[in-house]
Amino acid sequence: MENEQNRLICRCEEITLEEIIQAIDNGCTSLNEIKRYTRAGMGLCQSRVCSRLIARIIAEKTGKPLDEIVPVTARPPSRPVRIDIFSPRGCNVKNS
Amino acid sequence: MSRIAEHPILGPLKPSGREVSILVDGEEVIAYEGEMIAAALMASGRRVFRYTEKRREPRGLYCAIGRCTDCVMIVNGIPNVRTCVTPVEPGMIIETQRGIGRWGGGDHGIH
Amino acid sequence: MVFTDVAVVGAGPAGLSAAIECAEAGANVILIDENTKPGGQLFKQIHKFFGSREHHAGVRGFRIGEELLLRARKLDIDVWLNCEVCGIYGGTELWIVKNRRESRRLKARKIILATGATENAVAFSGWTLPGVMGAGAAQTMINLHRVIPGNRVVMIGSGNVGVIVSYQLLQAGADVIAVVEAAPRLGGYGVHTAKLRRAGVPFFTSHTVLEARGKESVESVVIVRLDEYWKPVAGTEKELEADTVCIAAGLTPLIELAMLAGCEICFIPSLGGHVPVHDRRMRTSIESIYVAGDIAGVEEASTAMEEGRLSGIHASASLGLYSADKEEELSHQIWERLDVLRSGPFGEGRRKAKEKIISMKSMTQ
Amino acid sequence: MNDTKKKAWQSEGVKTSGTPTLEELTQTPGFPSEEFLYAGPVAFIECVEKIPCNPCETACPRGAITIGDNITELPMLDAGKCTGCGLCLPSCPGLAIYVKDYTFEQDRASIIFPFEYLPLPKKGDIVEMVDRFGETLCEGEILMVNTSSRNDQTSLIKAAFDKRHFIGVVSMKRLVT
Repeated sequence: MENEQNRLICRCEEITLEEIIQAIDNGCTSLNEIKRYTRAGMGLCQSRVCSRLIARIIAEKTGKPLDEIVPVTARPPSRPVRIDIFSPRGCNVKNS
Repeated sequence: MSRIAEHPILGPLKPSGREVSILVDGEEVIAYEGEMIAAALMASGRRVFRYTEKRREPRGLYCAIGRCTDCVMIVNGIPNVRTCVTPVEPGMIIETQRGIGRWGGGDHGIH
Repeated sequence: MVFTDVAVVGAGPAGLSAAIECAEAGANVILIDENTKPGGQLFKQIHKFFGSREHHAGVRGFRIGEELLLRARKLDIDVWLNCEVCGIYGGTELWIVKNRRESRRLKARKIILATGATENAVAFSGWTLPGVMGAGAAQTMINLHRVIPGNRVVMIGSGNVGVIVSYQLLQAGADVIAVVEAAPRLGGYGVHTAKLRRAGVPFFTSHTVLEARGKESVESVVIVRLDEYWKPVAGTEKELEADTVCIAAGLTPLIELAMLAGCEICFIPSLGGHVPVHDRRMRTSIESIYVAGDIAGVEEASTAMEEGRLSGIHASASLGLYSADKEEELSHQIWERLDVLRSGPFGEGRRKAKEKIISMKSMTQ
Repeated sequence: MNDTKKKAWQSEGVKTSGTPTLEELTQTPGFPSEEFLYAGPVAFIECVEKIPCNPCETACPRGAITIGDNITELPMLDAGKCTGCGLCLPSCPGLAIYVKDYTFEQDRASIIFPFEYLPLPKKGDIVEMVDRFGETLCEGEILMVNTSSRNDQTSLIKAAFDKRHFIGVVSMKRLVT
């Protein structure tokens, strides 16, 4: 069995339990902070898969109640889009 | 990992479109036009869709509805295409994605 | 920029029902969905629904979906498919990306968010191996795409999703070799668990998956017994030969768009976590935005459809399409049905949780 | 059923083993009372948890099943009115009803049960009859396979089996292709 600490929590950015715990030990107590500190939740899925797992780890480690661990700040685009969508020609670019 | 030809509730398989040929890592795979790429790949027995950037670990289908982005592959030269929500088109060229993938496809030598 | 009376985001059971109500009330409605087909997760529900006979009980989920689509077509509802809502501004404007390459703007007097929920994960060792997937993912594969995702399946979670998908995996021709439940008691309806049990599927209560093993994909699964503190008991590990692990650990409401819009949220564990605060009319803290279905608290398709109708009726009434009396009459009928669906040992908790949300809304106003 | 198994069946319940115990069943108002159990064809409604559901009530043309206005109540069977016609079987979304007849033959009882797997058995086939745990108890002879479209893909299967296993048998083992 792989090392427990080496277990992945964030699938997209490949962030381990150990890295999340380290972030908490270094003072992170929110999903936003963990995201910025470790990149967990910053990948393509935008924390849809791991945010709940990380919230539980924060709660366990810090005693912070789950209701106070709010989801990461939502920002547009709320779905992964291609960067050319922002170019003035964006809507004309054909799928190459 | 095979197609469900007969189903007790849904009846016989009604393909989403005509049989077409796609190229998966250079091998011909017969798929139905309009079905999701991930379905065609799993029906052909393929479960590994990509290898991750850091750990170089295999990944495959996880959520099947376009949310988790774990099933991304290089499709017609475009990396990070969610195969579970992208329909098959005839002649599609699909490649196992390594790491963050490369535009234009092809192996970029991390494996 | 396109203008409409009501924009409904998400064409699942709640969104479809909401759009139908709006159209029947005479509103211009645009129904938006990111998928290539409408229906959300309803078309993979191939079992017969519970409920009262007058309201679809005994009818298979996908047939209810077909019926809703037919009604939507008859009402000539404008359905925008392949459209991802990427932003929401000022409570009335949507930024939509169509076919992943075309930006569109849509301004609606009212917006109904029916974005559904997403499956929760369990991060055991090896959970990123191909072959480990959400139970809903397996259900999508077998019932929509008609492909078996694996031949020997270990199901994590005995709630209704876990047991229903297990049964449907058997129907698809796969073997479910174990249903593993961390709690000491099974979560799903007894009639569902009994169906599995008489088909020879064993249940392991107070057990969890410790590890999925395999090189390129799952080859075996190690399960372990949990003590009363939910800690693994050393020496109770069992290695099962399996090629697939399905995770049915509950759902979390997809509230991003509500958060983007600035809707107030609250935390209700029994409804899946953070949900937008809403009133009996399904209206959020932002006057022009309504919610319906799993985004407003994870329940079932049958309640989602009723909530969708509720949001549609009230959004239409707020546009002046119904008199106050008519609005109240229609709303009352739906609430009666919702109260029935939220009764009994399984539903009572959800009814109370819903009341809690609604009381929050009235306090903030 | 061997002794350990029997014990397990008696000590566990629907919330732990997945299937109700005989005690849970006999306390359920849909389970025929002793008086009607062996008296002829009768419905067994193994609905032991209050869930909001009532299609079985109106499915019965003789009014033998009562739930009432509060649809969360358990279905109550008036076994005296039940003829064992089986019309309630496909109406149950939980597939929790079957009809058994202890008086079918001298040595054999019969059962009609809902079945939603492929392949289906054919009339005359010999199959394995199973108990609530999926364990094979005895052989069964298929007497009828009803795939009426009215039942929306829930097939009804009638089989005859050794009446010594009357209480235990609830279904048949799935067939493999």
